[in-house]
Amino acid sequence: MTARPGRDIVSRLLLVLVLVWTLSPLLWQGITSLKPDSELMQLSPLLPSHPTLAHYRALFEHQPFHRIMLNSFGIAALTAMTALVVGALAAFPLARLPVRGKLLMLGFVLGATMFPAILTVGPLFMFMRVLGLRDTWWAVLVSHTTFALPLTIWMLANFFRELPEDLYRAARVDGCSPWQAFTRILLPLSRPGLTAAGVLAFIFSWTEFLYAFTFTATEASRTVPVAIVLFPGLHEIRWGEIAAASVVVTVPVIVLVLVFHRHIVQGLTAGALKG
Amino acid sequence: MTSPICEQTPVKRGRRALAAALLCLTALQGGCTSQPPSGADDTDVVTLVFRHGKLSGDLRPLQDLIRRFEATHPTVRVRAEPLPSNTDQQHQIYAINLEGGASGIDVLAMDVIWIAEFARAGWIRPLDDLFGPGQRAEFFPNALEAATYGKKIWAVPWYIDAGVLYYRKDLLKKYGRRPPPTWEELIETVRIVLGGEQEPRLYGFIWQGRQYEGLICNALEFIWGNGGDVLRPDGWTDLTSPATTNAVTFMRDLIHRHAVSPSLVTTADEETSRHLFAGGRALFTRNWPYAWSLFEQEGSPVRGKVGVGPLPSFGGGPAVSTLGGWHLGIAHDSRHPEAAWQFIEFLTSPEAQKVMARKVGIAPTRRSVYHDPKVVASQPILSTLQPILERARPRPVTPFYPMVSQILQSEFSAVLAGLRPPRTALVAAERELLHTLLLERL
Amino acid sequence: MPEVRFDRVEKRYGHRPVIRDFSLTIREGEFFTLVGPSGCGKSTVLNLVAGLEPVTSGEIYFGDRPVTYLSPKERDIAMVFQSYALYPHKTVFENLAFPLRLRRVPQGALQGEVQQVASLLGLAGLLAKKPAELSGGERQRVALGRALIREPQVFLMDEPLSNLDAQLRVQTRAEIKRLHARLKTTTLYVTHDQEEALSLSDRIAVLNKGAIQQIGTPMDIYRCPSNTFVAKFIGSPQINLVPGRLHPGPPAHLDVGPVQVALVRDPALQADSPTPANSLDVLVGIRAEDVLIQGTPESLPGHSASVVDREPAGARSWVTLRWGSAEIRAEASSDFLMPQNHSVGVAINTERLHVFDAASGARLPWIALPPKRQHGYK
Amino acid sequence: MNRQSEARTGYLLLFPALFTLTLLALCPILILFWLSTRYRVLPFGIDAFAGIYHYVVLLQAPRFWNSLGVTLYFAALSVTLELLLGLAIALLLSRQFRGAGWVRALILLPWAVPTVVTAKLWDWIYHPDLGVLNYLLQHLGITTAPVNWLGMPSLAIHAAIIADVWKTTPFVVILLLAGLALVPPDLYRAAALDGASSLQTFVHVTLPLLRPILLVAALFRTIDALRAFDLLYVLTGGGPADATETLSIYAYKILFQTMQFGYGSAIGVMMFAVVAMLSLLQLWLGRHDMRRLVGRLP
Repeated sequence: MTARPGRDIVSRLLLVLVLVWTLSPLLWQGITSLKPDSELMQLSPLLPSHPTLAHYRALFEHQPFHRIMLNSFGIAALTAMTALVVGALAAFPLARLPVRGKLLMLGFVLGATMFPAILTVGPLFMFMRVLGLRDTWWAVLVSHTTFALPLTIWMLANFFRELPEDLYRAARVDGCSPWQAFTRILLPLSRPGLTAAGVLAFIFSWTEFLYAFTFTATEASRTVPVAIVLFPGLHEIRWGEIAAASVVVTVPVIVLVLVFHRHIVQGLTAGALKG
Repeated sequence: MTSPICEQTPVKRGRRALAAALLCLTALQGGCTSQPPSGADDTDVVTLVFRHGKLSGDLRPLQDLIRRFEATHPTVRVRAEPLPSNTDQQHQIYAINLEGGASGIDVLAMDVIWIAEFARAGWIRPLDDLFGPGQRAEFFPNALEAATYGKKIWAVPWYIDAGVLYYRKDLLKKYGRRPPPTWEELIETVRIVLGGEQEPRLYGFIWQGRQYEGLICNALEFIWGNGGDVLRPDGWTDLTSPATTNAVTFMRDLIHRHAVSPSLVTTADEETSRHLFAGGRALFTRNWPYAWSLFEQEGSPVRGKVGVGPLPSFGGGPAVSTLGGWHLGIAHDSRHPEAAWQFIEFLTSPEAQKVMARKVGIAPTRRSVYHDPKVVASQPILSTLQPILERARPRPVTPFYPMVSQILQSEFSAVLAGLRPPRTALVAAERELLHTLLLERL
Repeated sequence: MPEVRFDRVEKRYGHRPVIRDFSLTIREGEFFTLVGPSGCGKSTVLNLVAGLEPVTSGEIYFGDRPVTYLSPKERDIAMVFQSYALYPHKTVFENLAFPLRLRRVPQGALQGEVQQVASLLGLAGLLAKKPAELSGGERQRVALGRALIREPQVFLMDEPLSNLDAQLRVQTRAEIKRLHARLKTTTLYVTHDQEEALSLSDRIAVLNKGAIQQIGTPMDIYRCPSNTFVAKFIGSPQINLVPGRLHPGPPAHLDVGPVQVALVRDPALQADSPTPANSLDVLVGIRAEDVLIQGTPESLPGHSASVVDREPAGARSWVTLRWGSAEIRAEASSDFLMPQNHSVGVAINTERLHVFDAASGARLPWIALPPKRQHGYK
Repeated sequence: MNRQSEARTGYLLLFPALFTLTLLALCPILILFWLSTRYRVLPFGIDAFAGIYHYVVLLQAPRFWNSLGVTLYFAALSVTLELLLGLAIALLLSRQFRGAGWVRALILLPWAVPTVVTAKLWDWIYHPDLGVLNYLLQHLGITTAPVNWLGMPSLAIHAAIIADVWKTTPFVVILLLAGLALVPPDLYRAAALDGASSLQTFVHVTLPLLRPILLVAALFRTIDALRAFDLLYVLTGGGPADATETLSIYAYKILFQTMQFGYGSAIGVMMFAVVAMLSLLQLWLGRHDMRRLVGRLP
């Protein structure tokens, strides 16, 4: 399109404004994490005059932050994998096999993503208590499955559905059982869909707070978001370390978003547009 | 030409990597949960896990004490794990950890209001066998009362708190005023001093009106001081009595009618109040004893200008302070109760209390410490405090205290913010309180 | 290679019937084509044979073996899809080898068979490529190869040529015909293109709305369409259907356009229906090549027509004529240059007239008397 | 039999997922309803029948009505702002320009940031003494004294809404950008040839074609905003004076700070009813446009 130059400048300005609004809070947290304590207690200068990594060091010295990072990573990775495996298994029949009640099942799956977590957290707490799972990875993993699984089922069912139906038919005629057609033809072709679903499940689990907060108690299972909320401050809030921890927990998702941007967008819009 | 094997290799490789990653993760998970992160303890050495939080001031004296304990008890190691600063979150962590056992905690510091709850839930051990009447005699009786539930004693008072009034000696002297014995006089003094100073940044009276447990402490001081009550000893409520209603109305009026307290008290906690007063921004403040040594520390703008005394009363009645403080108990599932008890005995010993009193500025729970010359020399405030602490009143000792507190926080806060008239709020609170108190009869 | 037999097969989606009372036998080694407009159910028949969809009732046999309830795998069939359905993540080699791998053919034999099929179809140089790197024609041949390689009992093709451009289509058509001549596999071919059907098939079934209209050799169907649907569907340009009136006589004759044609009962269809008592409205089918434009109207009195439109089509032209009250198309040589409204003489090859009942569209058992025995007008 | 065996494979493959979801999503909801009729205090072993008494108390409790109001206000205002802002940003980004891909990826970042981090970073920005917001406002001469953003009931809820808008607008932008990409470019050309101004093009071409997606975005966001927990819990904890206490936070406090699983579940059930009613209402209002969504279900 041809735009008049004046209009172009206005839209460019607006664009800059949007980026400032979007990114400056994040940048500010990054700047805060680099300020020494003395500069945190006053507000000019805005930028650190003596940038320091002290808060990052403190993070790993004052509490077992590496352990907490490992919890977060392990739980998120296992959640994503579980959801992918179980979700792909379920998505295939929903997309391709002659099972009854598909609409009902899809409604159930969609409904499960819409339940507020606060409704299930109480009863799940009772499950965990009975099974003795509190403060273990399992507790968090299992609870994260409640939103990761519907997500992957929904996204993958859509994805399988959009692969040409003839491919599945061809595989069947060539001699595949439904299962073989799934594993040898549909799955290898679904790498983009699997990536999108996996990355989203990972991000959701990595950032989840309510379940992790409720089912964990110690560094045996505490995840990074929970650790940020429960910073052991004695009486003042350690803003510098909180900022450092925020950066540490945010950088992985930023990398994921920048690398898998297309997949994520596809995944997020799958339910809404191509549903 | 293409070999058919080529096509499969990357897939297989990928699969193998995935399986390996999974194995690693599960191994790590198993490895880490089955043993504490710091490594397993050996046969003879016992490791105690001590969880505590909310220690104002310097942490080092406590660490030194623990080192000293370890030196005298070579078979015991203590791992101190501080909790988050927010008391509600501490409570939740305890609840989640202790519920159902296998908490890994041995010794825990408890807010005085949790003891009955923890006792009823079976999370801590009764200490009657270890903590005999002879040993108790030296402790403040009100602190012991708060640690008694179902005729058993569940925790040893570690340090004690009571609400006190801090005032600016210099300003009162300048206007020829005395520390106000009544609330009425406090209002008058504030008017005179603020009127004279003409300093917009100077506030009159700062207290804790934020929606949290501190608000209940403040409110109870007004309510009890006015002869009202929340939960009567007979287990019924007294929330809607005129005495209680008037007291709550008076709190609101301090802000909205008398204007001696700025509206920011509705968001102030201890630290906000302390910072304001320490910055010379208030004439009076209500706070706990811990604040005194911080006001008096080097570099403080109000150093040497601060006086401390009992809270005012209504029309010459008795002044009442809310009893606060932290107690030490033993987790029910502790595998080393003997060592845990030795540690508690040590931390509550006169020697340890003296150290904590002198170096941290917290109030000891043993009366004898108040007469120790070295302690008195470094913390002269203690002699002023002792009668106040002696009279301080524990909040209702009931396992349902957290629920009671939740209800009251919400309604008191609404009153202070001007969202609901006191009467309406108290009626609502009473209805919810009765609903909760039904639990006690189940 | 067995025959494929349908015995009263029905297929419904919910309550909507898509295949009705479908009985048909495809002979051993035959190249059989199902042709019909889109939505006539021809692809559904293919899916039923393949086992990709269940039948609602009826039976399908391969030889004597009922296969109605077997899975596609157990039926031993191969299929070429309109979209080719090549596995995009596999090389050409792996695409061809896939059906063999599923049958656990040993590596050595597999290599050999793939090479053989590849050289047969001229794919030898493409084995390492992925489908995305191939041209349309190459993809089509890979799809064919994947079907051929198993030497299946039955070969199914679902519009395999419709995604090719015109030139390639004709070329591939010839190739398929040659392959079939060589392999003699029973083949069921589905297309909407009547020309393709005519040129490839041993026999054809014309389908409309889920029902068979006519089964026969290409010539049978072209020469003797059993109803107006078949008549219109087969042949290009479309057959002229001119309203007329049949007088059973005697003598039996037909009024069509400005002419009268003497009729006799068709000996082949004689027994089927009784002679109607009264005259009735009919549609008379006349193919364009049977309308001959012959110089001026004067030379053929009563057979004059006027030119409405002229469409040159290379070697010949199609000319639309006003003939009596009807419009008909005629085939003319490319040098036919008469302008619009010009009058021309027209001769109808009455031997190839088709008479259909105007009400039902069904073919009526009447044919024209041979010209020499025509009475009346010359 | 071929068909039935295919279906059997299907049920077999569906089983793990359906079992998991039934156990972890459906059962808890049913248990929630059951718990709401009981007195249940886990640590004390209290477990007794309460009937509808929890509901009776709840409906008379000002705190409940307050939290319902806060929930609705928070959801309504934040979703409205997100849709407006999201639409504006999406229109801006839908144009082709250099680095569009990068900008679209960067714009997504707040969505991916853990909500807890969002809360903490806004908490820091809003800090009355040390926050950069007060610093900037005072330096620009907009305010003279520091504002206690999270301390005042009337400000706190709006401060929280702004943080929520910051975090979730990217999601709306992504949806709407995908929607805009589906508008055939020929329509814009036709509108331009017909002499439509850009406003007219927006009103008559873009908006009607975007409507179904706007509705979907509104539905998703409303459901999400109604259940918002993390942000408010960390940013304000529901205070001051319950001004930011949504139903989620109310329920959580009763459940896990006082361990009253019966009463807390009753709040949960009320919340379930509110979310269900509002989403059904939205689905009904957008039923014609939603048909597109439902029509393309797998």
